[in-house]
Amino acid sequence: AAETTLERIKRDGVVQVGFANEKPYSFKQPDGSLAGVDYELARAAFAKLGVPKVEGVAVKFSALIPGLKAGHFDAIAAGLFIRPSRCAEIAFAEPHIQIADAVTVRKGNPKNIHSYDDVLKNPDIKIGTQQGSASRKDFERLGIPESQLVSFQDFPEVFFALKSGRVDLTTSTIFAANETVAADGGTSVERAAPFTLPVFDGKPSINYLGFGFRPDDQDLVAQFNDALRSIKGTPEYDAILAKYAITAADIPSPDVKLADICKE
Amino acid sequence: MTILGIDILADWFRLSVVTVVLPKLIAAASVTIYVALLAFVGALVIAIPLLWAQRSHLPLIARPAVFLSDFIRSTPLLLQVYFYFFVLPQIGVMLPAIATGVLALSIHYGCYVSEAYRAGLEALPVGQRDAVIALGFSRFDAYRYIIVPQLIPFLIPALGNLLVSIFKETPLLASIAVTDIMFVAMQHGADHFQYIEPITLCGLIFLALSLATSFVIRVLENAASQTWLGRRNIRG
Amino acid sequence: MTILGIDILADWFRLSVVTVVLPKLIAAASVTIYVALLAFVGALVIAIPLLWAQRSHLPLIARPAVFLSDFIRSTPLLLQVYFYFFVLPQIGVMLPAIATGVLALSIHYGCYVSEAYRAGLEALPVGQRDAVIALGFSRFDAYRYIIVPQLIPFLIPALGNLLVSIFKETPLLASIAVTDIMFVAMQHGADHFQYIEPITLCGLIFLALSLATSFVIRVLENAASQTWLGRRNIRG
Amino acid sequence: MADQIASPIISFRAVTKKFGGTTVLANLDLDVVQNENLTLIGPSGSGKSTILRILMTLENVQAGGVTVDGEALWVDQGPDKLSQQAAAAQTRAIRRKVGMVFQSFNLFPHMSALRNIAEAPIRVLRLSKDEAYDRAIELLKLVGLADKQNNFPIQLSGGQQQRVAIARALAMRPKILLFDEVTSALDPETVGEVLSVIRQLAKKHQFTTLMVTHHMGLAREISDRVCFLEGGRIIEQGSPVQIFESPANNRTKAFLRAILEA
Amino acid sequence: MADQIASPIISFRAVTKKFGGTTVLANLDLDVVQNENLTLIGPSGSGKSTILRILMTLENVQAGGVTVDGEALWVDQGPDKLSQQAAAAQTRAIRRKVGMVFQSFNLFPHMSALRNIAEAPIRVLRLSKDEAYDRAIELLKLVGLADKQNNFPIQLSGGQQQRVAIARALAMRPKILLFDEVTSALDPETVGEVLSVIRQLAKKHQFTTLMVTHHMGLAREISDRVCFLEGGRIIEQGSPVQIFESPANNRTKAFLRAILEA
Ligand SMILES: Nc1ncnc2c1ncn2[C@@H]1O[C@H](COP(=O)(O)OP(=O)(O)OP(=O)(O)O)[C@@H](O)[C@H]1O
Ligand SMILES: Nc1ncnc2c1ncn2[C@@H]1O[C@H](COP(=O)(O)OP(=O)(O)OP(=O)(O)O)[C@@H](O)[C@H]1O
Ligand SMILES: [Mg+2]
Ligand SMILES: [Mg+2]
Repeated sequence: AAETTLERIKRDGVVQVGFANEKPYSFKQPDGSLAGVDYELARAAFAKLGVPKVEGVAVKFSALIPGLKAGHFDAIAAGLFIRPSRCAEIAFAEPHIQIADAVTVRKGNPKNIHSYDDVLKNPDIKIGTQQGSASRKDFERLGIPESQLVSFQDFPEVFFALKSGRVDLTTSTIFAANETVAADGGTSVERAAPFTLPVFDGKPSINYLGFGFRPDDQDLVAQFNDALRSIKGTPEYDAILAKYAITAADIPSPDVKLADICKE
Repeated sequence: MTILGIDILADWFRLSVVTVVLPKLIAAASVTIYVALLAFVGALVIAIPLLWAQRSHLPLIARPAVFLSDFIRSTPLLLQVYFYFFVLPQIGVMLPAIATGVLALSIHYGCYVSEAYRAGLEALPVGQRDAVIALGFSRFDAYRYIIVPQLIPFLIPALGNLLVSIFKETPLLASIAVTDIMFVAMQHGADHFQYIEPITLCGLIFLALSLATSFVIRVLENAASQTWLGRRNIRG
Repeated sequence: MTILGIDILADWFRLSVVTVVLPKLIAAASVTIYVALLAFVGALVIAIPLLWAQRSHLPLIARPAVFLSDFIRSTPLLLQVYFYFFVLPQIGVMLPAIATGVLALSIHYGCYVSEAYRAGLEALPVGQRDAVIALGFSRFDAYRYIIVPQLIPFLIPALGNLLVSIFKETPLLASIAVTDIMFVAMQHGADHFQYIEPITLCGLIFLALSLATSFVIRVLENAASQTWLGRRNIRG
Repeated sequence: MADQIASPIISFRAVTKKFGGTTVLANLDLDVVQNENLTLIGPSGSGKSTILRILMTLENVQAGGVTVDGEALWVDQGPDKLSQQAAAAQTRAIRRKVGMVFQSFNLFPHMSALRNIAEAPIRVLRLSKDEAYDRAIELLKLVGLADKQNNFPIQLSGGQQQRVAIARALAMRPKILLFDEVTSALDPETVGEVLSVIRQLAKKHQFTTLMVTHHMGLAREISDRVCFLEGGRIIEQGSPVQIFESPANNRTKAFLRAILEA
Repeated sequence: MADQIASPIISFRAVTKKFGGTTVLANLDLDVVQNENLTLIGPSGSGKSTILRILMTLENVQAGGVTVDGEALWVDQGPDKLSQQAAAAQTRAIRRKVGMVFQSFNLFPHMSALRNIAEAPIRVLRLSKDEAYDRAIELLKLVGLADKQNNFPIQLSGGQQQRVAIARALAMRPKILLFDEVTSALDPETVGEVLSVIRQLAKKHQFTTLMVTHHMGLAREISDRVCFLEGGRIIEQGSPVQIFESPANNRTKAFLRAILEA
């Protein structure tokens, strides 16, 4: 039989991961090296597997899953949310971080947006999204019409559109929202506060991040899960989380199972 | 998989996907066509004052016009699209995405159209100008009755090529969320993780568009030459 | 804000941002230049067998070559880039993003280069062909000593324009995450929430690239004409 | 035919014409009287076409004065001053008195022979269409092309095209007709057609003509006076017999020898 | 100059040449003997150039046979069968015996006068560069252009270009020289230069020449025989005196009248 991905990366000592250059998950630093919580956790876990070197392949967000399937890289370490539709396409590792959505608006919240009900009430409000992003499904369930959604191909364009007034709000993780507001220096955008997040099936919407693999590579996924579990709580692990201001509350409890998140 | 490769193809190019995607793409093609045709007309119009300015004897008019045209033709259309889309709103000009796209394409291709007009004027035998002056035509009559009618058959192929280019560059506007054919194809890909079928279908639709354009160009060329160029063959 | 508008400009176009972004963009420009030049050379090479196939007397060779070239020239480059990027791996060809981009540009522009070659051959006065036959040159010698040397000065402007087009289309490859100048500009925008400066600088860098290309083209044209075309002016 | 007592209908006075640095006409004096048939001969580049083009308002002059039919086209402003062109209205008026036939015909390719002739009378003289077309048909008969009125230029031979061009110039009823090597773009066999039309015109109608030609036979037959130009100057002039039989100037002799030998 | 007893160096036997549907040469028979100087005259389109181009292997034939210097270039395959061309090697061998000078010179624009002449001897005859350049310089002297050897074609006048073209053809040392209206692209004054070179050649050297020209003076002076072609047929032939003074055929008469009158 042909060599499996696991065998190959162990032999070569190198694994390639796709990333979308998004803070704080995986991103290129000014000196060209990679950083980010997903990248560094992946590196620690792969090191445990005996693969010392982790190389990054930068792709557009929307090309992460096709790129993995097309074989341009062996895993995704890009803060990808675990979603049922994605579970059908790729194999996820067990979730490693849980985060809530945050909503960013222009400074002063000129359209007075504090919930998605406000969006539904005012058809002038436009939401900026990323092609292929998970939140589109949520908007669909909330009944927000297509005409209020403006899709861009990449993350930079979404925030540019917010800044230039092309869209009125964007959703992202709390991390990304904080990063952006900090980068902006408080001149043009802010977190919408207060903002009532939607509740689906009685549960507030929580997003779980997971590393992605090709479905054929179940052996790799199993070993990666073991490795990730085994480094939990080590000083190295804590240092990585601390570096990106991730607290214990952001780590899913062991009861949260991939299989449940993947259920429709 | 079979030896004949038919099943490999069927695996890649799933009819079930095609039946879902194709109607969406065809609907989106109307946006592509609408944007491209509007932009083409815009370019034909913008090119006239631009050429006039470029050929002006006043350096204060000619120089900026020449520079502008060179600048626009030497920077990527994508960049210009971003500029109009994201920067114009900051000075208070908020055009819808489609209008922004049409504007960007019109200005970009207007610069090329003006070059085509210029080439046409330069290809006109100098003797025609001499004859027009010798016979005492006014400037306006000369353009209307002598020069423009001779330019049209010359311009048709060049303008046709520009129209094809406009069609080909319209997908760029997907990057500012104009829901053209390419946007819809990539959206479908992102939502359903099915890329090959929409991409391939897009290619076929573009081929069809371009064949249609070529056909129209040929018909127009024939029509133009019916009147005088093509009578060559009747020559006794 | 002042009446003179200088401050408005200073607000938008902050020197502090420029000093940070410009080095990054210039570094990224090397990727753009590298990709564009490789693709240009690729196109020059690919065009030769393509033209040969298109001009073949065997319909089995000529027809597919003509169709392929028409198809490629009438569909968007973006589409072709996606096609190579997503589809090639499925038949086991796994190229890195940059190589995919170079391949797509080479093939796309190879079709245009072959048209330029063809136009050059057609522009050659028929008398040259007569003279070559009458003097008994072999086919190879005729190309080497008579035809190609005459084509080069004719081709320089056309090929130069294609090179400029390649430069302009390289930013498309940002869509498959080739970290070229446009990709870096938008990324900087996302990271620092500063968009206008990087985009504007991108435009200026492209202008510089295109001016440099034009300059090289002019130098080459002069060099070519030094040998024979330009001696016109020495004529007694 | 020429009436040497009449005041000149065309007069060049000390005309200097330059293209960039090169002087093409040097202090040229030339008078043509009403109904005179003048032929200009001379080597290539001697300024023959330039003289015609100045009359046709296709070129400007730097110094000297040009008068056509008593009206100033260019006014001498004295030494070291550029000559001044007549006002636009007067230029237009003068242009109407002069018609020109070009070496390369310059027919409008997108119009039938008839429309080629009628277009300027309609647009410039503001004739009614009926009147203009009647006039055009008459002229086509005159040049022997009554049956070709619906042909486009591309459907006519070179000689036929040139005859249409002559008719087109005549349709404006000019007082002065300029011919610039009207046969040199034609192949030897078709030259005859055009020459016979010109001969006929010269015999039947009273025009003032200025002609540039290499056809010494024609020059001899129809012209009252021949001017030999070189380097923008008139080197020698006189009756055809005088110039062709016994040229005084050595350059004229050399030129004629070369032409006749070839 | 012609030796009527010698076997023909060129012979066309019942040659038919068509372009698409139109027959350009119709069952043509033509013999040229060694050292004969033959001139072809006739109206435009009569097939004069085609005859020369067939000899130069620039065109093929449909029926009939063509022999050059005893070797078959085209072999008649009998009625209703297409003629067959000689094998490539024999075609090449025959081509070396024939040189051609074109109406539009067809010099190589990117080479000096000298290289224009020397290039084919170097590449085709495989002469050494020294030998080829020596030969070229000698030929440039012959055509009176020794001082122009480094000029590019664009730096030469039309007459000079044509003389270089003649030298280029001679550099291959052909037995047969073809001239196709070699002066009709020249302006009248420079025609003389080229004619005098041809006259000199015809007098000094023993060539077989086939010439198409409208210069009846030249034809008269240097040719042994004149053929009048029309519609791809030889309508009349004879000595220059016979053809020009007392043509038998009415078409020949009309043609000559038109040419001489113009
Ligand atoms: N538009 C122009 N720009 C520059 N030089 C010109 C222009 N038109 C004519 N000349 C120059 O002016 C001179 C006289 O030209 P002109 O056409 O009057 O000569 P000509 O006697 O008619 O010659 P030919 O017999 O060749 O027609 C020539 O040296 C020519 O090169
Ligand atoms: N390549 C071609 N394709 C089609 N027809 C051609 C071609 N070459 C020549 N002919 C036709 O063949 C006929 C004879 O041509 P040829 O050139 O031999 O005439 P010619 O006697 O040399 O005329 P001219 O005096 O105009 O040069 C003409 O009717 C011409 O139109
Ligand atoms: Mg002239
Ligand atoms: Mg001929």
